[in-house]
Amino acid sequence: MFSEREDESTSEVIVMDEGQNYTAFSSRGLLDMIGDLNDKALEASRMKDFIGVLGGRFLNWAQRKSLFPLHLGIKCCALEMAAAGAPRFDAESFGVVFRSSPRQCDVLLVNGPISKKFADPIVRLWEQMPEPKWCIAMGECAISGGPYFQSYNILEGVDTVIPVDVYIPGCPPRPEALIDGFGKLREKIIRIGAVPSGETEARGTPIIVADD
Amino acid sequence: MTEDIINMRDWVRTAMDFVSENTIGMSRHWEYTDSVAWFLTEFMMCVMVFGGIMTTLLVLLWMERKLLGRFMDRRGARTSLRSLWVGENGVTAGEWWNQLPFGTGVPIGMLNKALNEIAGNDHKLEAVSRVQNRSYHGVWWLLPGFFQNLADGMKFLTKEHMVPEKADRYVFEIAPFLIIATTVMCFTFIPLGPNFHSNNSEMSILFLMAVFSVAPLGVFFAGWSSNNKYTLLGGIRSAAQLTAYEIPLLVTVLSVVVLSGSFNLVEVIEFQADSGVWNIFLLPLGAVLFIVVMVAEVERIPFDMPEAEAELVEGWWTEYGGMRWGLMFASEYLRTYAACLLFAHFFLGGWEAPLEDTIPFIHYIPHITWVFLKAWFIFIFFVWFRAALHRVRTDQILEFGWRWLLPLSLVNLAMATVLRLWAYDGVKEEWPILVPILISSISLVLFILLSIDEDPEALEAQTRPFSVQTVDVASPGQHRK
Amino acid sequence: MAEMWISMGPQHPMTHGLWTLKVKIDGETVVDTEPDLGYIHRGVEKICEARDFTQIIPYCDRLCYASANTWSHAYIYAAEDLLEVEVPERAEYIRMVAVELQRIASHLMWLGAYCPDVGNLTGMVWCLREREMMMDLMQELGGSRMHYNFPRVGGVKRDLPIGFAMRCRAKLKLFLDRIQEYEALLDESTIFLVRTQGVGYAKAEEMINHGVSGPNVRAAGHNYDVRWAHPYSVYDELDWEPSVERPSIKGSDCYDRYRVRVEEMRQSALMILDGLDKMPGGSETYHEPGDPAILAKAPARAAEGQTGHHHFEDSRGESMFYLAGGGEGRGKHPYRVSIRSPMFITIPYAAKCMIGYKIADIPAIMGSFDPCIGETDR
Amino acid sequence: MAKEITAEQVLSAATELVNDVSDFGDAVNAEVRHHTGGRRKHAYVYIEVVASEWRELALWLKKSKSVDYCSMVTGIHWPENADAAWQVVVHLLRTGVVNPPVVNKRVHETKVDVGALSGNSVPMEFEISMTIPDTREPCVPSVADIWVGADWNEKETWDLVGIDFEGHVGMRRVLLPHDSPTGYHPLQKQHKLRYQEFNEMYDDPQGFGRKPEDSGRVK
Repeated sequence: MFSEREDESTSEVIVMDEGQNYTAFSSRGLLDMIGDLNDKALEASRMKDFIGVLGGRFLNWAQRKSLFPLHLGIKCCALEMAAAGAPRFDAESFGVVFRSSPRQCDVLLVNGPISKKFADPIVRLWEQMPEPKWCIAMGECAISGGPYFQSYNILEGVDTVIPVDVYIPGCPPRPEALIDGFGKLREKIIRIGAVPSGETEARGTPIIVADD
Repeated sequence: MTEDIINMRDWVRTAMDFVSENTIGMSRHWEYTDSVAWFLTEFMMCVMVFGGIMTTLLVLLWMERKLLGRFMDRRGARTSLRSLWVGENGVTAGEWWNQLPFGTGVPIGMLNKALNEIAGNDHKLEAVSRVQNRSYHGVWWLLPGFFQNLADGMKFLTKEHMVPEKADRYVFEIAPFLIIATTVMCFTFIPLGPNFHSNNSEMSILFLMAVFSVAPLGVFFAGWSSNNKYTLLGGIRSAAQLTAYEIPLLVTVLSVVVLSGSFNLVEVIEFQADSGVWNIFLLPLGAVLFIVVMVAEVERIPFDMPEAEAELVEGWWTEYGGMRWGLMFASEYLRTYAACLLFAHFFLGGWEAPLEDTIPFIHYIPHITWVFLKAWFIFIFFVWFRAALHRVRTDQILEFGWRWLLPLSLVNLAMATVLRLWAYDGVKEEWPILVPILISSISLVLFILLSIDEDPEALEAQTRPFSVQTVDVASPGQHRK
Repeated sequence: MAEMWISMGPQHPMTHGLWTLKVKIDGETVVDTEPDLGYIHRGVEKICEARDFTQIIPYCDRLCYASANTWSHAYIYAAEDLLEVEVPERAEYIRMVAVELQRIASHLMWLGAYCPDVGNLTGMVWCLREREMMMDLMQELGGSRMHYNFPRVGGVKRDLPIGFAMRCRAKLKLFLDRIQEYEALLDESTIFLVRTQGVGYAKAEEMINHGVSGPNVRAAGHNYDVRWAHPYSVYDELDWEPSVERPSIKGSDCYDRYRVRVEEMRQSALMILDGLDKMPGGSETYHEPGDPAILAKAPARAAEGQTGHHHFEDSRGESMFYLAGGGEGRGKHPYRVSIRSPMFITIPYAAKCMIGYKIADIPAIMGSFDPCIGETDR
Repeated sequence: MAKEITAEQVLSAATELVNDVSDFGDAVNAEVRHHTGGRRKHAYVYIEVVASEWRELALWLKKSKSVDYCSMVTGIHWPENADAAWQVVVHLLRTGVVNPPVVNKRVHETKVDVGALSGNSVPMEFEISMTIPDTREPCVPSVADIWVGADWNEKETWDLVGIDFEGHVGMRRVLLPHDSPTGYHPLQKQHKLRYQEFNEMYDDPQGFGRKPEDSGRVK
């Protein structure tokens, strides 16, 4: 009796959590119906390991192979971002496709100084992006304020408002550096997988390109 | 019926007969044997047709990426499945196959090691390709860039599902499924081969067109329910544009029906095969009209006003993300695919091989090959338009639809009627060979003449031939209307 | 449909940068507009008051990310007016080469950003492809890829590298052929003509009255150019004519503004080819950095109460620096640096210019004025 | 044809213009100044005007001297000397741009013959300077209705320097955030830059300890 109740409660909790974040169908009833049955069946056999490992690997591969950055041009680095999509440095061949709507993006590419006026909109853009999402700070201005660190209107880096995963130093960094930054982000995704951006300690320390 | 070495429907029917006789036929419900077998056959055929379409959809997406890249002097997508076992920049996921229970991962590990030998990061082909800046790394049979779309689709599955707070939640959730469901229903009546169709009914073209024009309703739902001004404008634009272009589409399809004398898609193709002439040589104007109208129907450049990236951020699907956006994305390309297949069936003789009667042994090639090849060939034109053309304005697109496409489609219908009534040889049931030659040559000459639209006098005077907007006073704030 | 306000931006494909255009629409027609700037205001004018005259150059590079050299040169001429410096002839030629290369690159970036505004991605990618060539050439001069920090008070940082002239000639000749590709892609396309002709009418006199200058005025049919009206460099020794477009009767539309920029790219390329031939000392010789042939001796301090200003033909219009030097004991730093940005004045005019047209014309009209927000917000 | 304006043309036009300015009396005193850098030391007109007289002078320049282009409005804060604590420098240009002539319904673009320019048609630079004694709210008359180009320049001058322009409609912040505190104009000299003295930089070179000034304001 007692143990059964525990099982039900735990399974329900798991299902609700899953249904909130990572699934194609958010219809709660379907999950509730399937959830318990699935769990028991999977616990019985060791299919859970198969699904966990194989599906985890494939989904991880998919997540790191198609990173859609937000089409957001702030300052000089935006032109290097555009040059990265140009024939010489073909960013699309690495699965980097720029989308204009934050709902359809995975990566927020902050390429410029964050002024006091833009602090609220960029936080809003970040919150409009669905999990799992990543943030790349491109250029000195986005990292630390850069040459404008003394200014009265510039925040000292975008990491004062949103958590950053990869720093790409340079003023502006070359497109090769940008592509390398995406590569570093892929390595990070291989290591830690799709961790929601809220769990900062699970996200680990940010990577600095060309720091090794 | 043309004979095909892939006689899929009969094979499935025999298999299902065997199954049902050995299951139902044994039981005391033996009188349902035939109906069960029929049901199973239809179900299996639907599954196979839809599976074939979905798998080859990846080819379509791949073609778009690669061709667009080539037009733009880029390389296009280059991701290969190799990155599954070779990690990023040497960082691999560890030997994850050892985590699989019962030692079932051992063959996977051996396969990975073998593939690393063949196409790993340290393979000489890989190194040579990197040095030569080749468009693919490693070996060709890994289809570089082909699996990029697979990765995108799988990523959409893992994205969080967001519904805006002020959105109309139920309509917002229903719209994508309305679009994708109606799009999939189109393929019920599109045959992939003489014996490879899920349903062969009379009036199949009527049903096809009816279902094909339901998806715009879902588009309007999506745009309205997102409670966003951009999406609302996109939805309204798509409603206006698709109503303007439905009528020329139907009239053009009607001309094909008149020419072939049947509302059944299979019979239309059979008529082209029997009468010996593809419809494109009899109705070149109809073919042009059909492809232009279809570009507008599937909302691609130059007629992609509903998702005009420049002014409306992402158009009517701005607020959609995650799997629902992935479904809409897939349905866009499925509609394009349906358009290409319909063009192949209506005008390019469907599954009939080119010069099938003259070239020997060509009928040993399964006919499904020709269907797909023709459809992909038409898709090349879609990508070409997207790479070469600009986006037209809303008023211009409506003006074009009502003032040019509708009269032209009526002219085309009249041509089809005249041809069918006077030129078609009903006794031998084939076209006199002079008719297609005359029509094709005349229309070719007309096309060449019309494509020379240089106006030297206007160029010299630098007048503005295309000033569609009249402005009275040119001072800021003054010129309204 | 009722009238409603749409806020385009700060993140929007139409705004080539970071600003907001509030549009009041009635159905598909634009009824009223209101620009809102200042999203990347960095206070450069305040920071420059704490820098000396050489330290200011990188900030001027970063004023406009699309044309760095023109802005640093605009500052340099003002600083030389302040510090009373004579510049050697060869340095002037090298500056001319750098500025015109940057003008080509900037116009290429404009065309590349303008093609997706009217719905074509191919033109953007092609323009960025040619822009890479120009950036390689300027990279040989300045050493960096985008922000060159090239000029110095009294000259330039470096002489032309050995073989630069040969590479420059070859690439410019290739570029002159590539321009015909763009014209084949854009001018031959009826849809492009339909989209750009007859929208965004603007007349010359009212543009001047609104403070708009540069290519936008030349597109309206008057060849006013700071390079001959307030001459500052070796343009008198080159054979060139400011490219002027013949507008329609109602004024210049987006098509004129596109044509005049393409003509300017051609003009600048020919100008560089001419300047490389006429360069004193020959374009193949190389002087060490600091050689008096390319860098004159310049004082580091400004006299008391001295001011300097200079009007400069930027790739977007007439840009200007006003430096108030001196102040007690701080002659090393300018007391006040004031920057005249052409786009800061042009954007409100362009926003007013699109009233009465359709929503789809907003990117076409705003893009045709070539907005650059880095210089606008400063 | 002459490629560009010669120094003689500019000098003659400038001297003639300066003589005409003398009608205004001692409220306005003009002089011909010369650029001191570059290859050509061209002349330009420097006018010192009392703020109250500025508007008539502007109208006169617009009407009778066809000065059609306001380039820049600059405000400077001199807290040291009390009698001229605020200075407004206005840069004007005479471009001579006219609409292209229409001959029998054909537009013909105008290509200026530079050598033939003289008098009021010579392109000319003007630098007009006016000073205000030390006050809390400095104010000068606005010329935004004479040259529309001065509109946003004056907005920016009030936004950054804090010099108000009377008669200017719709004065608002253009570069600073709209919710900036009233009376905060960063280019006034009492406002220092962040880390103006670099001590705290040296105390904490990596900058781990410091917070942005506005850590509370933004998320």
